[in-house]
Amino acid sequence: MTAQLAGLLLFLIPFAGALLVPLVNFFAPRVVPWLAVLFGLASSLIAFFLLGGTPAGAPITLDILPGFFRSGLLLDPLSLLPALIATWIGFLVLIYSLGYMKGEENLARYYALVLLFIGGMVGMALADNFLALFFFWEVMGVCSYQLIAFFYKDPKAAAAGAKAFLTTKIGDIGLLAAIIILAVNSGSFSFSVNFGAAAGLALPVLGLVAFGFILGAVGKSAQFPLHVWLPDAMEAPTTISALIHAATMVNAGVYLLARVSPVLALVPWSLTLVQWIGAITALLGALLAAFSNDLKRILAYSTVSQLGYMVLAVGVGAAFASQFHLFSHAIFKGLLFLCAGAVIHAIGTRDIRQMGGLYKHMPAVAITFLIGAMALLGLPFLNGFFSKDFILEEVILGGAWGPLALALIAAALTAFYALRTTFVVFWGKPKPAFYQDTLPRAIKLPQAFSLPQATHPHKTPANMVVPLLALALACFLSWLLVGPLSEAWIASGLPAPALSALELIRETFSSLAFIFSLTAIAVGLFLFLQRARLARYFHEQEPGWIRAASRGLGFDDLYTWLADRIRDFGDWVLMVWEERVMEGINRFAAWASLGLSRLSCLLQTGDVHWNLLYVTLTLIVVLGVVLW
Amino acid sequence: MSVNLLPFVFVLFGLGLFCLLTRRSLVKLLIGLELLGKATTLAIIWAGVVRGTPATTQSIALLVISIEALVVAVYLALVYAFHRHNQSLDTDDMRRLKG
Amino acid sequence: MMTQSALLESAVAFLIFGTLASYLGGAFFKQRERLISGWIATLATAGSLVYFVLLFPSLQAGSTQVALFGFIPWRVDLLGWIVAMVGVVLALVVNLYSIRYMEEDTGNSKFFPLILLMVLAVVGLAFAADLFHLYLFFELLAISSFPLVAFRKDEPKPVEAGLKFLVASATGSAMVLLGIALVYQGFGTLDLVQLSTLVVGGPSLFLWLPLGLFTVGFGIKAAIFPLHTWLPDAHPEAPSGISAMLSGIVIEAGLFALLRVYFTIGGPLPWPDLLIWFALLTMTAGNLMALTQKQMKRMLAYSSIAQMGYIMLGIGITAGLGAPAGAPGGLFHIVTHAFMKGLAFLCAGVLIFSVGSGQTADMRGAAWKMPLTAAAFTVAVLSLAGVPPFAGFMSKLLIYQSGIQSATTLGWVASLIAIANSVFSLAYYLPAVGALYSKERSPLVAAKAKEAPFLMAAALVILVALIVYLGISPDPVRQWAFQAFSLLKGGF
Amino acid sequence: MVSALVILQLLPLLGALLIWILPRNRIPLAGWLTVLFALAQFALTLSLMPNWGVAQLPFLGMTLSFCFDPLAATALLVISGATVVASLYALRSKDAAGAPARSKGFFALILLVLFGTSGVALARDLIQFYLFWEAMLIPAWFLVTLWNEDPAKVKATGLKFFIITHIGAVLMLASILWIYSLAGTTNMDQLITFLPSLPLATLVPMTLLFLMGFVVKLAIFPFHTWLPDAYTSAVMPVTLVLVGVLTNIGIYGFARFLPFFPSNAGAALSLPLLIAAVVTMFYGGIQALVEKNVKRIVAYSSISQMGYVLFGFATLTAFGFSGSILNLYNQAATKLALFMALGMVAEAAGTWQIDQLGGWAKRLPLAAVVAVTAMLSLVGAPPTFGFWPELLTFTGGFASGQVLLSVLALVASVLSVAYALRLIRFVFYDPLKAQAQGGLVRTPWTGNLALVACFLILLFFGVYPAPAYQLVQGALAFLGLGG
Repeated sequence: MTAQLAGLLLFLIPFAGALLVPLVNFFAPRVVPWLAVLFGLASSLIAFFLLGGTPAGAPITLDILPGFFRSGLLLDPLSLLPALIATWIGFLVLIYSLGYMKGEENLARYYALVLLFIGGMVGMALADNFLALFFFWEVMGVCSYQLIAFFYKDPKAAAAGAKAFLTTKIGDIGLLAAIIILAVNSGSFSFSVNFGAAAGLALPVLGLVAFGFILGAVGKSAQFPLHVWLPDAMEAPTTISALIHAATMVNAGVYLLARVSPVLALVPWSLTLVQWIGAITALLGALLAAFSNDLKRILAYSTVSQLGYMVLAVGVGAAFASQFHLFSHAIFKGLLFLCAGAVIHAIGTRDIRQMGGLYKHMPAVAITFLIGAMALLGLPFLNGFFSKDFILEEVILGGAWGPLALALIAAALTAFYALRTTFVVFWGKPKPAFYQDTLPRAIKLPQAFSLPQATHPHKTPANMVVPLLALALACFLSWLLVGPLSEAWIASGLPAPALSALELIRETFSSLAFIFSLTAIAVGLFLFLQRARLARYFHEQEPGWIRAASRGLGFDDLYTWLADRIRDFGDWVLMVWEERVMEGINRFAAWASLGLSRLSCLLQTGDVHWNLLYVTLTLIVVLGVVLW
Repeated sequence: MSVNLLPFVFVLFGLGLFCLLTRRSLVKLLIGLELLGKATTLAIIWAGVVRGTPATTQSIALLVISIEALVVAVYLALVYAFHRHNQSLDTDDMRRLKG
Repeated sequence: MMTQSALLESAVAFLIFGTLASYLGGAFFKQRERLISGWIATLATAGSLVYFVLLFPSLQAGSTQVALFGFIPWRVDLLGWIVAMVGVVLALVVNLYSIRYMEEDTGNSKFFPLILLMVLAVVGLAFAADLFHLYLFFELLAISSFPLVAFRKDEPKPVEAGLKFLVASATGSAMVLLGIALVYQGFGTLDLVQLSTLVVGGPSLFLWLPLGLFTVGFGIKAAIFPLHTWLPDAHPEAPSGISAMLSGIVIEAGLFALLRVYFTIGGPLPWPDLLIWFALLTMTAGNLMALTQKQMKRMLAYSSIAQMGYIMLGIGITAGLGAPAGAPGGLFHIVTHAFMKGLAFLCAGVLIFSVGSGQTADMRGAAWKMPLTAAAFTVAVLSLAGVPPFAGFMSKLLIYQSGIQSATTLGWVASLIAIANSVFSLAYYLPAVGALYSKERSPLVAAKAKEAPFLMAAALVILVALIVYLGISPDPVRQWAFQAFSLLKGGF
Repeated sequence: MVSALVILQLLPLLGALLIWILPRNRIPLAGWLTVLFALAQFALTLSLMPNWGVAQLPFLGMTLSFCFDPLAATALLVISGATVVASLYALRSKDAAGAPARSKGFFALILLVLFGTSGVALARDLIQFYLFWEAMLIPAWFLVTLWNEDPAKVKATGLKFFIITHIGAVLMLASILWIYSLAGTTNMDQLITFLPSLPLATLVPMTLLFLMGFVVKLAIFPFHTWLPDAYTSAVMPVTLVLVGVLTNIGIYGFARFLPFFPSNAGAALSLPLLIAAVVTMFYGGIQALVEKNVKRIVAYSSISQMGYVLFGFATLTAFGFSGSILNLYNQAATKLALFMALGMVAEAAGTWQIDQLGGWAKRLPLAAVVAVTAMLSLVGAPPTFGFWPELLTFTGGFASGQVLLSVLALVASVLSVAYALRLIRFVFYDPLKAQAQGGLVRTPWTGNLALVACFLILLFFGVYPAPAYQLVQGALAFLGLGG
């Protein structure tokens, strides 16, 4: 099998699955989940062919808009990494779903959309042109919308789905504009043509293009200030959260930035913008995560924060570092989400204040979660440690001191919330409300889980534990792949440092970043230890920003306010313009013509003398006209 | 010819119109119409005199007069019917149709 | 092959003897008065129609002088033929229709002969060679229509309408006659062809003054605003067949006479725009006043005024601005208007006949019980509003075209106003149709409405067919209209 | 060729006549005949496809001129396809009062509308074009006024519909007359060489007058007021005809006549039209965002979408044109699907008010799936058809150099996402309202078939638009715009 064919199959298989699942559902609904897993497996197996250094093969292309747009596959390490992450994590999520989603309604829709989601991500990554990239980019948007709103009877889910779609769409128009401007100037959508032609563009145009790309990435990767959709997306089934956070959607933005970094490099201010966006997002996400009490929301904000790091890395020109962190993050965040899913599945709430001492009931989950959290905060020798330090190092090298400061504060906060969450959930005191139905009504539970009358939380089914273990293992080992990864990058002519795993260790431990990040972890640990005092302080003083932070720093309020103003404006237009002015014109026309009609009918007096008077007057007028 | 009857024709015509405009009796309306008719008949005859073909115009005038008689006959029949409905000959009663 | 004069004499003889026979037949067989009178009149009209059709091939060359029965001076040309044909065809349809329609009236032995007399007058008018005969037939037309308007003399309203009609008409006739006297005094002849040669000599008071008098005098008959006031009273009160005749041919006769006079002795006009302004005023006023009418026939009467405006506009544009398409357009519109307004009135007649009320509101929902009539009415009013693919569109199109063809501001403005008026007229046509097709039915409709009887339906179908045919394929008639004007030299 | 084109033109009329002579109670048969005749026209168009050409036909003393080119074929495919869909849906649907929304005359009128629009699509002579353009209005008006759910306002609605669209038409007529007075012919083939010789000062108003007919038909702001009323108060099958046939023929008109006039006239009008298009996008979008009545929302969304169509044309680029012509297919399929799906909901729920709906995805899953797909197509999201026209439209916008307006148009697409999401959310998602309790609703299979057909079209062309795009390219080549 050639690489081209494998690449094609890689995303065609999920698509075929997405198509087949609803059809099979007509005949054999029971088979559907397994079928989906099978397709996921097939796709992730194909991925091994791509790793195996197969010959590239003849390019496979398709004329989509004949004469204007021909799409093909691009298989380089930059594009393969997100694709592989998508298929593998996707596969694990599918397995996990077997247990997690058991007994839900509309499973066919669920599995079809998950497969489509995976296919969309793979397609986006493997596209050799901007248009196909955008196409699949949008397919993912559609899938995320549908999957976030999967429990559509819950108004919060329905709203969250809509919000995700709308917010990312704002970014998408930027991306679309950028793509079209490039295409109009170069006559093609292909990456290679456009990167070549971009240098010839005027700076303002190029600035617009760069801004469009950044906007697109900001929307998709939930960067500041469009990060608001991601926390709300927690209304999705937890499996979907894992998929969005680890495998598909949010990675796309980072991938895009990495992909278009040649264009960004041409616009001086754009990289600075990207740095600051990344750093601010990293800090903001960490801060918000630190003040959240909803387990999934913490993880969501954490994703926002980690994506900030990746964006920051792109901003300092370290695409490789960003992709490396993307890889690590996908693994540990996937792990964290799946653990969180297991927890939520077991006890039926997402509020960490109602959790505690779960270690006794689900040790495997607790340990794997701990591993994930340690990777998140960057404990040495876990994958997160290497990749994050790599980024910090690149930031230092890039001389972006301002963003670096923000990133370090964020790192401290990361350590704090990672520790806090882990300990509160698994080792804290069990709360009395623990086993009771304290669930807010609005939160939709998986049907498989009915709140137990017994005093024990659910056991975690094996098909949910297996993916956890696999991912936990990967947290320890994945960084070892840095060697082959960087080799592949260099081999494909992409900018990457030549590193082997050993060199990575040496580099990391000898860098300034190592000291910085250790300090940050230490500060985080300190904060964690002082959390009781902090809590008391916050409780007593209630500083305003704390309340703001617990409400997402007011971004949601701002956007809601804006949306309301638009709606008010619409109401106003409807009331005033449509009802009064436009209808008014119609009514006035009717009124005026009727009035004129009545007036002119008054001329018709019915009196014969009047009739004769008109005749006489007309005669006088006509003769007058004639004679003069 | 020293006399010009045309101004007289116009005066007569004007009188007829004046009569039509101001008199509110159907019979007086008839008189107004007749005045118009006489003015035109006179004009026709005068035209023959001016053109030196009095025979032509007089024959025309005779025809016109007989046609007028027809019109008057229809008019009177209608006035008769009108009187039967309204017991009056006042044009003020002739305002059923308007607007 | 008969000679032209023989053909004409036969055609006219059919009408004259038809008049007599219809009257005598009706008078002798009182019990079957309506049927006998009606059928005789119908057959006479049909016979006359045959001879008129036979006349057509001989008209291509231009006009010929004919002394009808040896003493009536006629000039026969295509223009006159078209008008005469319209009169005869419409009369045929109306006769056919009235046989059934008049079943509740008495005195039908006078009704049908008067219609034939009317047709006779129209034919005479169409071919009259001199001004006096023009007047003579015009007066005959008027005299025959007075009793028809006031035919239902047992009711007060028709009598009132007849009186008003008569007073206005007589005033107008006096003006026309005065004008004729002045023309004679000025030129010493009344023959239209001779006049046209004399006029070239130089305009004078004896030309302009009569033209002014003709404009007003014929304008009264043609219901030019503001001389129209008799029309909305007279047309609705007449029996529907007569309304159709009045709106379809009688008022057009006024315009036709005006057209003859203008193109004979008009020469270069000192007031080229006068007719156009009158036309615009007329169509706007007619449409405006029609908008608030509650009675269907009164609404149609006002719409007739508006339509007169279109015809006049066509004539005015050619006479005043010199665009060649205008007057043929006007003539074509005379033809189409005769059919479509005739159809509209006949449909209104059927509705009144069957529903028993003239109020549009009382006819709500009638379409569900009388689909044919409602469909025919729809065709008629859409055609009147100038909506393709019906005849009215084609004739209006020529008139619009002429304004634009004239390449003057006034022409453009006039065309646009005319177009706007067409759109505006929909504002009363459509609700009338909408009322017929209304879901809820008025009590009268629910109680009484039934589809038109065969003869009436046949009359409607004939006219619908004509309208649709002229809409899809206007060409023979449109070509004739153009031809008629190209053959016009000094009025003939 | 001539006979084939005449058959193509006359098929719907034959169908209408056939239905007219059917006995009064054979309503299903009438419906099936409508489907059959429209389908026959569709098939005939397909089979004639590569044989492009112009045919003159003397008819009753005048010469009819038919032109069968890719653009005409596109329009014919769309309108006959839309008629098939609409009449399939109409076969079993009911109106708000629960009465069957159909009768013999109903189907005959649908075919008459198709007859008129086919004539518009095939005409190669301006007067002929105008004749059919107006002729299709009459049956449409009957459909709107006779099959109306809002008896209180039907008179005003009908008047508004007829008069406003008629105003557009007569403005077009004025332009035709103007052309005729200058050129002495209305045959388009002869005019193509004549028109460029006219001075710009004449051409610009002439072109604008001509295009007004289409502007009004597309309901571009501020000539849109007839559309929400007409769409909303008519019963669903009538709305489908309005949406699928009449609006699309307006799009066709733009495609046919904007390149017909010399390019300098178009260039002078480009900017005003672009601005009108953008205003329309925003206006329709904002209205759709706040409207309470589901049908009105879709009606306003249609206005907004027509803004995109106009935008594409007004860019005067090959991209913009191909986007807007592609929209012929897309708008038909999208709007029909959306209206039908919502119609099924409304039929089951008995209300059009958005705040009384909710949760219908549970009881009408097919309608929900199709509505979501159509909504995605409406907002131009892949993998649905709507993506491609939108892409090409915006490409046209940027290619024409109007960057600001193009960006504004892009921003307007966020607005369409907002209203579309609101619509789907409040109708299909959210907690089940009272009427939505209960099991699956059984919908007539004919309606389902129509829905699925639209759905498949949206998906297939969404993934692989090449066949449609190729036809569009052919059309562009015939229009002289190049591919």
